[in-house]
Amino acid sequence: MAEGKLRNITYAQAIRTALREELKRDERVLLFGEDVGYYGGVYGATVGLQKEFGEDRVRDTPISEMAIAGVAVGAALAGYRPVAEIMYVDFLAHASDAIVNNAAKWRYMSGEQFRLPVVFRSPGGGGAGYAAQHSQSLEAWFAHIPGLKVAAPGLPRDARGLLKAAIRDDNPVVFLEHKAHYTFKGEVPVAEEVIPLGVAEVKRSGKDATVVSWSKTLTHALEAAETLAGEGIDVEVIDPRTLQPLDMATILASVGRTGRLIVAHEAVEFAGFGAEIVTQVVERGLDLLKRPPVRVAAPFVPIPYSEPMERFVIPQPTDIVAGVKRCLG
Amino acid sequence: MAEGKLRNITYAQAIRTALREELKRDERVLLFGEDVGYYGGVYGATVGLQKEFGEDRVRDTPISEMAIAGVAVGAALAGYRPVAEIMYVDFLAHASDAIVNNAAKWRYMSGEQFRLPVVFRSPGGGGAGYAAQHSQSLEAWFAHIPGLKVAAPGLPRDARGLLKAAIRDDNPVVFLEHKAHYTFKGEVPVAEEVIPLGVAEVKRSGKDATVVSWSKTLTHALEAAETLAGEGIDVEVIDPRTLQPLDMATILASVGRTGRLIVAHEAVEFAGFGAEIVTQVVERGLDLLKRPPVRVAAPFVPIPYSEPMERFVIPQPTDIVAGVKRCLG
Amino acid sequence: MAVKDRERLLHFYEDMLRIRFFEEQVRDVLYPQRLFRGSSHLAIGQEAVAVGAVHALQAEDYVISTHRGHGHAIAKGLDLQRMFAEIMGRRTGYDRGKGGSMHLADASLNFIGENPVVGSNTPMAAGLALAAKLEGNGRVAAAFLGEGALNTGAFHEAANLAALWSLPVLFLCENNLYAISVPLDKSSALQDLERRAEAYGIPGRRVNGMRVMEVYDAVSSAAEATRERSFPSFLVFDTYRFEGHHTSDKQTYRTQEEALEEFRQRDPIHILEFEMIDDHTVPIPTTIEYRDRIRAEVDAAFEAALAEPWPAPEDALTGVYAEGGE
Amino acid sequence: MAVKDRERLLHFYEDMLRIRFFEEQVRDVLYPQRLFRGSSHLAIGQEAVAVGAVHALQAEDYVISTHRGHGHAIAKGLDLQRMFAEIMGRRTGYDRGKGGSMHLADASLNFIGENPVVGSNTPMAAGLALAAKLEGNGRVAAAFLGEGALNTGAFHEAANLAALWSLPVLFLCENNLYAISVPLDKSSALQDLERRAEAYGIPGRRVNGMRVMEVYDAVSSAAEATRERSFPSFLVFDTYRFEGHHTSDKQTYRTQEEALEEFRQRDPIHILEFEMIDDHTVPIPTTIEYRDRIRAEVDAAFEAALAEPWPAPEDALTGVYAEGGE
Ligand SMILES: Cc1ncc(C[n+]2csc(CCOP(=O)(O)OP(=O)(O)O)c2C)c(N)n1
Ligand SMILES: Cc1ncc(C[n+]2csc(CCOP(=O)(O)OP(=O)(O)O)c2C)c(N)n1
Ligand SMILES: [Mg+2]
Ligand SMILES: [Mg+2]
Repeated sequence: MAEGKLRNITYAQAIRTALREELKRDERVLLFGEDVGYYGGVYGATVGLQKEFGEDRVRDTPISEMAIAGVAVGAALAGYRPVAEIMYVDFLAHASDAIVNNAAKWRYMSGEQFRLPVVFRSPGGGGAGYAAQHSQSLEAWFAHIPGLKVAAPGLPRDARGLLKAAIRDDNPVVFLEHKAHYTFKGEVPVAEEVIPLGVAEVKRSGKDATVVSWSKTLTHALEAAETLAGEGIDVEVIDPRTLQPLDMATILASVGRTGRLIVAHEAVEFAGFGAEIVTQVVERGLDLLKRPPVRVAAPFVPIPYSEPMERFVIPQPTDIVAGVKRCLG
Repeated sequence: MAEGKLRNITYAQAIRTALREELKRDERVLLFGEDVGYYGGVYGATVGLQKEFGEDRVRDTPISEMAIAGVAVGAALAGYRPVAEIMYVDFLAHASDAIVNNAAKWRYMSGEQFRLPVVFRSPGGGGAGYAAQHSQSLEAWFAHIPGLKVAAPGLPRDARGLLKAAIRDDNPVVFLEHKAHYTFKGEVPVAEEVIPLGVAEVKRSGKDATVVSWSKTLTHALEAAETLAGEGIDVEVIDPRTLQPLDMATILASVGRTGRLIVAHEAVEFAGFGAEIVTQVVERGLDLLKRPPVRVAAPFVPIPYSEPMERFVIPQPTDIVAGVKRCLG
Repeated sequence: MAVKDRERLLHFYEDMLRIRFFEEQVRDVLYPQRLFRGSSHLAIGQEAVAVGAVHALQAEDYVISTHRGHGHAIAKGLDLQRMFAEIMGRRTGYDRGKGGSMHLADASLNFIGENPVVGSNTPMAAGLALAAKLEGNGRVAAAFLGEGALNTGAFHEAANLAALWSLPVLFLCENNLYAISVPLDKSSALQDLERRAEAYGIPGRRVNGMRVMEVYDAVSSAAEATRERSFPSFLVFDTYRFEGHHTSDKQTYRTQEEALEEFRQRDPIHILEFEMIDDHTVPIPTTIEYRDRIRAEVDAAFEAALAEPWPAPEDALTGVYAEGGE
Repeated sequence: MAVKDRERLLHFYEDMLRIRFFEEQVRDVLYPQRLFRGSSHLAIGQEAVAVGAVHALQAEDYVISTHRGHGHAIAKGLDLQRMFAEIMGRRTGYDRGKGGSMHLADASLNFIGENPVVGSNTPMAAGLALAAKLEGNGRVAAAFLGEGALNTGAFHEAANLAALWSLPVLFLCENNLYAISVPLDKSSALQDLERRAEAYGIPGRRVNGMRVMEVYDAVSSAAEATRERSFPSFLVFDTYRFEGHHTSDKQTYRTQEEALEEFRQRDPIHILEFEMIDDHTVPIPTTIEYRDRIRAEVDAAFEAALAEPWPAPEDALTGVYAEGGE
């Protein structure tokens, strides 16, 4: 893609840009959730949209996650393209009946009579001192559910481009943002850009090891890669961008070159999504890897509140550096 | 353990036996859920218990999964040992706030001030023609949550022994039964038997390959092992019995001997729990395995209703036979 | 009686018979012959609610149903043969065999489908109604729910939201006195079910669910109000399920006498027949003709469905995702 | 005024000041100096509810709170120093630094804790009440909730169950008119909040939440009824939060005048002071003495907490599971 003019904006602004562009483009796009209207979202990702598009299309809801998600499913079945916000990933628990039992399955179990163009946006992750009930990373839950697509952008550009694709997609997309990342800045094209779901991107080329990472942890991986470069270690960093569909081809091609795989994510390691990537690689052939794969992820504990503990639990760039070195042997 | 007298009973009867024994043993054990009281449970696992122990201790609830699970958490905090039944695993979605956000985390985030002796029983799985919304296998969701323990017994004996341990445990346990398995029969000791959580069992010794499997699929794995034995292939079948804690030592010891790993489960393969086991093995060393690991699990689709399709989607003994052969190369 | 009213009544009668005979076919033929899998939840006894309510709606109105939805489907005009085909898992069924008895849907008839997750259809109905309201197309969305579903958080959230946003939703609650085995007095703190939506400013109305014209009249006026004011309505129909919760329910929670007595006194089809005969709408032989004709129609649909092809195992792999988008 | 009543009132006054000064310390010192992380939800303006309600309960009664729970905690008798220590993430805090502002708990005082998942504490309260009822120990379980929480499915399910099972629960709803930015009229279909539990047969009562004695009296009689009849009560307290939703809320959804005007007219501490001075319970200098003393107590607790040790990073790894069992 030819690079046009770029703007340096935050992750929140990137989300907002995508929402605004899509609300403009298509009258059937709706936005609702707690505090997304007048207030503009607790992280500012929807500021001004109610004013611009009116209360009919951009709505505040009561604290009713089951209804927020269920209404979105209903409106999608009637041909609208709702974007429902669930204020924290942790409360996707409340919304999961509508997402997992209804949105994901309605098309299949009706023999393809319906389309479900609905997006469930929700910020996850820790690092901001919100403690155990407001810091989870649950991508593994939703990636496990046939019928859903799952996006977890790490850079503003991807956040904007993937969200536009998610809104245009005729399938339910769980769009996972990161609450400690909304102020993170990056270059985003001024021109329209839709980034297809299911296409990984090599964010940094390298020959010594392949690091796969997404969401906020991706930026840690890129930082780690710089540190490692200073020590003469040249890692490739791949961002799958969406976990479902998962672009294994790009990962496999890279691992085929480097022979080393590190997966870094903020979610708990045990039964986390990293295991899927590792497994898909080794299923293809044990000889793809020169060394055992390494996961850099949270230990098996809830997210603690206090900073020393939270920092310890959430993978940091230094942990990824150490993980890469462990993998290099 | 010295084998005393055995009885041949169904999986449902084994569950009922455990519940009855524990209700008898400890007055603080409570049982509630939809239709568990007068009716005795839609799968008959609680028949007669209300009559024996009274309506105070064995209660029917309204269709209120959030409340069922939340009440259980509250009663546990006050020192009771509730066993809450959620009628289908799919509706653990409704109960997941109480289970995942409260039960799993209350101890940790209060600095260990509380104990949470609560069990959430729920039948999952397909094979009975209940279609997409009543057939899911979601063990990967709960195994991913620090603070929870997860049991998934495949044999009546384990169902009884593990449920007793779960009730006695001071931590929340998600106890996953299998709805198409309640009539499955097996030998269960007449004498009391408590099977500790976190201890795998080698259900069949063998030297050519290690098959790890649980819940109903375990019985398919054992059937597959017999078929393979007829062809001169001698597989070891390991039942982890609980996925959290996960007894990797037993699995690793077996894989160390056989050099081949097959994980078979009914849940969707993608981001399923099998990936965690595969990953933990290859993290320990790529040379543990002579051949790439193999997963035998459901493809990435919701469970369809009609028999030919449902049989095709749910791993059968023949699929495990084929998986083992694929692994043997 | 005006000719038009007489025709309407006979039309209701036909549909009620259609439901009854369809369900009897499931109970007496499909179940014993194991022609379907899982469970099938029969609506025998609740025909007047399905027929009276759905016929009070427009064809464009959305209907979203429950696990006990064969009656709603038939009243909405679904094809019996394709329904049987689906229940028997055939490729030609409504859902290509992927849904079965609990997931019948016909998008072309605005029968959004059955949702057997109790209560879970109510927020969806609010979403359908939101779409109708934004579209300004004058449609309403009707959600059926059992009295057991009143206790789900989903219903509460949906009702509050629907009232708050002034959405044209009809919450149609069929009080058949049981949720599986649990009787009403063990599930709802309040027995005046019509008051269960007052907390959201939605006045409720209790209706005899065994008299099809009463149901029709009540839903007609509720639908009119809901359509005009764009505001939810809540109706509770007193009815009874004469069969078990599903086809293999042993019904230990009630006596056979209770069910029989209810049947003798409250069967909505008998009630309608008596009335029609009594007021000379139809003579007895005509009711027999109707019964024979509809029975034959149901039988023919069943026989035709029975001959239909099975899906291939690999058909399971398609249809999870829609291609494309905008 | 009887001596006992006077003492009680002064005790309430002290606790209200404790809450106010504690929260001001969080707002004016901890927040600008970044001594805590995440967000802290202040209860300034809602002191009369916390104090009047909690003091109407027995020490053995369970209290389960919300994200806005510092006031409830202080009223229940939690130690200010350990509260500050927790909020500042110290090892000596109530939760060993693992919970923070939103998860304060003291098992020994039957303060089960704050549950910042909105509505999620209400089924837990029903569970605590079930335990009390089975135990026959005469305890009640009180759940605080905001008016925004009334719209959660959890509350609905809990209220129905509590009424159905006749559980001794007090649902104490603090109507501070906002849920984050969303005003009451955009969240609840019905504005007569006291009627939100009628659907479960629980009569509601609306109480001026700015007058501590009115709160105390209302909760005292509700608690007595709930304890004796073993049946839930539902109270709605009209109050107001003078601060933002949390410490970093920009409050664009209301004018500064609104908050100021409310404060001038409805500050529960001013109201109490005026009354006490007016009826000669205390002379003005005494109120100043009280203020100084409590302020000093809060300061001292804060200073002491500030000196307390941090947890080690690896402390994160312990305390997930309890050892053993039965
Ligand atoms: C959320 C949820 N919980 C439990 C069930 C299991 N279940 C299926 S039907 C039913 C009873 C429903 O009762 P009611 O709403 O009165 O409808 P009826 O069966 O009487 O038509 C239950 C508990 C379910 N399908 N969904
Ligand atoms: C289930 C859930 N949804 C959303 C949130 C985010 N949230 C935190 S506080 C709050 C507003 C609560 O309003 P209210 O119940 O009136 O209490 P108040 O803050 O006014 O004390 C919201 C939406 C949450 N914590 N839990
Ligand atoms: Mg019913
Ligand atoms: Mg409020």
